[in-house]
Amino acid sequence: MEPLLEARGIWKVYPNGVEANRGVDVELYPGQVYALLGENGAGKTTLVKILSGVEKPTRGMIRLGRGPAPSSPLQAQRAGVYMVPQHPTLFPNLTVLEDIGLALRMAGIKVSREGARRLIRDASARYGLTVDPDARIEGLGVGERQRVEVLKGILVGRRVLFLDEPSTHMTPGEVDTLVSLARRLAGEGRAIVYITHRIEEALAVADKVLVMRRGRLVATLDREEASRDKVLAAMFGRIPGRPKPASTRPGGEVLRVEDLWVPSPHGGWAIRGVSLKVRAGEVLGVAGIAGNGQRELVEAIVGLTKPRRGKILLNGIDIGGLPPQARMRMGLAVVPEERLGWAVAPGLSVCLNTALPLLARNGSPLLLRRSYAKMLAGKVVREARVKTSGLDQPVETLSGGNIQRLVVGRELAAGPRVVVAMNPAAGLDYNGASMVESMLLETAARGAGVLLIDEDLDLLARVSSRIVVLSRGTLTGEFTPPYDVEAIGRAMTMG
Amino acid sequence: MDRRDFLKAGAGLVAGLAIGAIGGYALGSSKAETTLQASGNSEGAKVRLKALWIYVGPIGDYGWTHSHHIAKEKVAQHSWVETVHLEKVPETQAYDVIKAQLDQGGYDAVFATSYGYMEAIKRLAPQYPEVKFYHCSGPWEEFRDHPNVSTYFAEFYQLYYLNGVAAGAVTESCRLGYIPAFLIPEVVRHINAFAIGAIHGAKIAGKCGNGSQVEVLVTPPLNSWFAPDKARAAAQTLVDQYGVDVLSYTEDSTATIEAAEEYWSEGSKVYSFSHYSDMTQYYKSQGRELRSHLTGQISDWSPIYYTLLAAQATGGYTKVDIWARLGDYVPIRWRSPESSRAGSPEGAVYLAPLNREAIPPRVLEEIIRLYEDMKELLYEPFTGPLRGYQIDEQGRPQEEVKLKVEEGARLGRDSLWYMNWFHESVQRI
Amino acid sequence: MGRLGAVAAGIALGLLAGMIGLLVTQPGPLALPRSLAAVITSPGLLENVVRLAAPIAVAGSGLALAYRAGFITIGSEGQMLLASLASLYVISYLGVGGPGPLLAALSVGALWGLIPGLLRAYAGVNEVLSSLMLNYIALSTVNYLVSTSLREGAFTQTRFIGEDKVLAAPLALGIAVLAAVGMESFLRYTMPGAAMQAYGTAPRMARTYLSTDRRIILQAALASGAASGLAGFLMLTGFQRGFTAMSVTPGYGYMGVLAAWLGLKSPIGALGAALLFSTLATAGFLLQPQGVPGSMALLVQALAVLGTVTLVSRGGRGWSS
Amino acid sequence: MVELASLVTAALANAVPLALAGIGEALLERSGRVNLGVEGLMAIGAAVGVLAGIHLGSPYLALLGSGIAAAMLSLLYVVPVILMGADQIVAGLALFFAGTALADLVGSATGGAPAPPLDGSPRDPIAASTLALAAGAMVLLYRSWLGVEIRAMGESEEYAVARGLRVPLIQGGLAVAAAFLAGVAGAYMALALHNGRWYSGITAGWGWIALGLVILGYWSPAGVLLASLLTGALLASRTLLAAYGVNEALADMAPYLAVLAALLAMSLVAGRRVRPPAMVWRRE
Repeated sequence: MEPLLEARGIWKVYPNGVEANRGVDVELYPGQVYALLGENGAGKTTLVKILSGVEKPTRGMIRLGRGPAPSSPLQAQRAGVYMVPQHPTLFPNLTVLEDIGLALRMAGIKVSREGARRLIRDASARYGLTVDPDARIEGLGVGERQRVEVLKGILVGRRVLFLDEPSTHMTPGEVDTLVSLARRLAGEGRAIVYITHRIEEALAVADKVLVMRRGRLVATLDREEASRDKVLAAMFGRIPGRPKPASTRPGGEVLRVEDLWVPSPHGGWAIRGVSLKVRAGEVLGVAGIAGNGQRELVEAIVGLTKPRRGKILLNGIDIGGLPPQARMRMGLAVVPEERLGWAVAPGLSVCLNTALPLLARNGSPLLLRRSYAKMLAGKVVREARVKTSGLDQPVETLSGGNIQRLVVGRELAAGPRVVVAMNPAAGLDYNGASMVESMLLETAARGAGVLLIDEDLDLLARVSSRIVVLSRGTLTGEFTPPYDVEAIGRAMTMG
Repeated sequence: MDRRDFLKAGAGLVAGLAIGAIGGYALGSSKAETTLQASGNSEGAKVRLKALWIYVGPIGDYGWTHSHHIAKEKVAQHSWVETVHLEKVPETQAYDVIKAQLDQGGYDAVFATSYGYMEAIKRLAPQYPEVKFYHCSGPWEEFRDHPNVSTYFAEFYQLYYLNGVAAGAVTESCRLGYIPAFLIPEVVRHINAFAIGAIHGAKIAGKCGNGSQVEVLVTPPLNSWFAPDKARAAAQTLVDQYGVDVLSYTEDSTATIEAAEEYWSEGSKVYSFSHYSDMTQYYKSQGRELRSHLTGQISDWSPIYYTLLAAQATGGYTKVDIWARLGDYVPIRWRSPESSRAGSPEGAVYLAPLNREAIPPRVLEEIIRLYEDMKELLYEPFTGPLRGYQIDEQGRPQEEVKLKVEEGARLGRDSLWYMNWFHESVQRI
Repeated sequence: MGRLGAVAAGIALGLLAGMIGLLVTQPGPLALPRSLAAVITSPGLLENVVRLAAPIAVAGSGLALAYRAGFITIGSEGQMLLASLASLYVISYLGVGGPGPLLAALSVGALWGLIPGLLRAYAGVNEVLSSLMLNYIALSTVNYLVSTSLREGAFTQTRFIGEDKVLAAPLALGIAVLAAVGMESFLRYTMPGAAMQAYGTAPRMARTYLSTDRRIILQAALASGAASGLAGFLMLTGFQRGFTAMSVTPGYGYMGVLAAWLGLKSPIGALGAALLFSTLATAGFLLQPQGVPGSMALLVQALAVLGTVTLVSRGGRGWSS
Repeated sequence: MVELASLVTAALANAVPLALAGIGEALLERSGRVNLGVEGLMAIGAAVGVLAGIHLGSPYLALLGSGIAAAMLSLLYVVPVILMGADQIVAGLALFFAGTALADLVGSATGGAPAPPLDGSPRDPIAASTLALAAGAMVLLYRSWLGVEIRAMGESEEYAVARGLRVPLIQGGLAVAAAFLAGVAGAYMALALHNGRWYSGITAGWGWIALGLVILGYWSPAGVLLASLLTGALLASRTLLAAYGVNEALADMAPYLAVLAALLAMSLVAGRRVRPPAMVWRRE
């Protein structure tokens, strides 16, 4: 049988010198589901981008059936090759019909509005993916958006369909549905590439498991021969250990949120009556699928949005009316989900990005003493082991992992009473993530309260003293160790 | 720069060149004009004088700067003078700009063609005693202490009076409109002259209660010498909302008469006037008919420029204040009505062509008679009794109507130059 | 290409375009460098350059500061006009000397500059358009005042300040340099300055850790407004001296806008750009008698800025660059 | 005393150039780009319109010529901004300055001569074409796939690039088309509102007003048309306002104050009900 897609010796070197792919060979055959596994930064996404025409390889050969490599995503789509992105890239101001229709037109499938509507109706009935074609995207939840993306993938990716970490925003139950859908689609003669870093999911879905490490394809395992340990060994070169949660005894209450209501920018409520308490020395995990009010919860606690109703108490003091900087001075630290633009300001140096938030906490002196700023920043950089070429380096030229170390280091250096962190380890490699985890645990051990809002249930289970679940703006469950992951998953879909 | 960027930069360059081509075309067509500038000494005759003109606007604009530029080009035909002009010289930078030219160029004469250059000239004159400065429109009192500064101006009030006579004769509504740029004395006396003339015209034509019902409605000042958009809107308001059917104005664009002409296309007769240049010629050159044109006020600065420069060139400079009126710079001052040149070029200020269809013959005769009389100062519009009221800068009344000019008295230069009252038939809307 | 290299290339591009323009007119392309050289080597002309450059530089410095904070005001034109009129009023109508006129100019400039700041800070009104509308409103106000209450005598002009009140060129330059250095130091060595810069590239970061939106925007609006006020003072005492009615604004504030961008949003850079612009403008008047139209200087300036931003802010999107 | 009909007529004539420039810019902004150089483009349009009218003899050919000239000039925006990633705000401002300066160069060549004028009344085919343009732009934006693509990239350029939409092509095309319309608008001002005559500063800030009207009309061609009519009426009613006792200075400022007030009002509702294309005017 001929492969639908064949790639030989793919090398990709980015302008900053990073070698994301180093000689990868792949063949994709119809009717097969491939699970592509690897740590963050292993080169999975780069490879998939190259195969779906989004990026060009530095070296290497790609063939689509008998034709040459697609040189743009559009050419790839016209050839029936499509990638469903990890985070939905739907246009909020369009309707589902317009968004999918646009994708079809881009892929060279000329349809009228009515034609598109018919295609969407048929496919959604056939694969059990209910969507309303006339709904506006901005009114849809993350789960629904994901469904629209998958539907689009089915309609456009008629030959090869890449699913880039499709389960990121899904509950365990939804993942099962997706796995069977992927197998069914393969059964219809497509090649499916399922990218994930969750081993169980990979083993459940795949005919073949492909493992990448440091830009190379290090293992191609058949479903029968693949096992958890084999895959782990291939991913890490060894079977890694994990940091242990520090055993702490919770102290007094440091953060208290009472009956919080926050309006959503798109109308309606983002947070509906949330109450929670964080005690000194504990890590309170907030689980939930992205887009269920996590960001708004952080913004309300930090003081970036004004809640319509409810109270926020820091060390027993109502901080509801205070601006963010006043809250920081009272011992609040924030590790936002967005690094460039929220955690740090691009264009400014490492030194200023580190020192300014610390100095602002000391009552914001008028004059900025450069030497003192350098001293402060130097300390953080050393302790958080940030790799820089100097304190004057513009912060955006650091790697994502280094920026995150800098941010976490900076926030913890302020000696906070309460730390609010959102997805602090997202996108970091194994070592980076471990370091962030242990820094948070250390802070808790030193007597601060940590509110950890994260999508990664594994991480939450490893470090949290308690876990609450946020779904559609309300808390739908509270759990204590040992955690019942399935029950947490169910709570994620309630509300 | 990698190859893609290089290509993009190349595309940018092509775009730039394309734009350069438009500009080049434009400059190419204006070249004829620019070559004229230095053409004075082409005959090899000895250049005795080098004169500099300072314009506030660009020479391409129709109106004030343009009328001076045309006169300057006429003077430049003479071989004994070399002329240079600077356009778009901001009044606030005039001092520095003129000074730089004087230091570089060695000029003998400077014509400052905007009222706003007054301060600059006052500062420059003592520094360059050998250079003669000529300031347009400034009152000579301002330059009392500067022996090398002369002043000149082309005065229109007599012509506005004659415009008024024509207007009073043709109006059906007895409501005339006036759009002023500012309500400074110059414009106020033009408005009054227009109003007095209109009453006279209506009387001759036997209209509007023999002139007693004539009203002149003045719009708020435009606060700019050049504001065609505002002038046009003001004209439309006067006609549409106030039923005015003759529009007079002091504003340097042609917006008002063109607005009047549009009404003819819509079937209503609204009249207006030429201002600074002959609009009938203009329309004729376009092959169009100008129906709204009654007559108007036109200036030709060239005799003034020629005379001033000739005097200076022959060593006969004297400090003067020229206030050119009807009859000045005219070879034959008095003509009989049959041979009168009213309505054709004559001297520094003259009447635009008279609309012989619209103006009744009796009134036409009267206009010609008055025109010739005024050349010899046998007739003066501002002769008492005249009743009026004092106004503020926006034309709002500051007192009750009272006698402003005694029976038989004639206003002199100073009362005309600093006029601050409206005739009783005039009112600000 | 370095940032300074980009500026140099941008300026070269603008000058080149100007020379191409001169190719089709009489004096030929070399007239431009020749007249520039004439300006630089003549002390009298240099004095003009300096007195013209001072207000443009000060306005540009203040604008550079505001642009660093992401506050894209174009309002210096109107602020300068009103501030200049205010200091004229204090000098010639109230007869107050000393720091009086300067303070009047600073406060009027700051207040007028504050309006787009308040509109943006409290209602989210886009400052590019609001400040532009305010320029036109300022023009109408000045024209109205000049032709009514401030009208001196019968004609539409105000009083003029005396010869003795005119600022010497070195003094004007000194003030401009001080202002530029002061604003540069403010950005580098103060917390509010640093917070402004952070806000300019990452508003969310600044509002989370450093300051509030309103404080930063109002500070930027006030600072650039006050700078324009100072510029208005320098304009009045440098060369303007009084007012007549205008049909369009004189454009020095707009030149400040261009200077701020050509100076790469650095106050010191804006100072340099202002000197370049006023040299070009002065050279432009020298070229006119040779048949070069008066708009050439502005065209060269605009193209130099366009070339520079193209070469510098590669990949920038808009509000920050 | 006020004759409404005549006010409406005057408003209509003023509305044509505002709407032409505004609708073009609205389409461009829908695709996620702002061109602040509208005033400069209108200026060059007015100058070229008169010059071309004098040489070609037909006002319609003159309008076409101005459109083409402004479209060419807009390459000074398109090449740096859309192809090379320069800051669109600065480039737009520089375009404004370059356009105004170039317009004076070109316009001076007319030497004050008039071009054959346009009628400027509602019977004018250009007025009708403006209506047709607004309707066409509505259909384009809301009923065609191209419109979907335009609105999509205006909401998120990042997604648009990721999904392979033709971002530079469409944005560049719209920028050129908008410049064409701005050029025609400038020429219309000269040929219809000023009887075929050019003078320096003829566009009188109307390009900036058009930019404000895009916001006022909420990036919808129909909205821009409506906003243009309202502003057109204000621009025509200065004298009337003053005659009714409004202070003369205030009457002068009325159109600018109105745009300012409208901006304020729109900004206050913006956060709640309606929202602008995300890539334009909306900032963090």
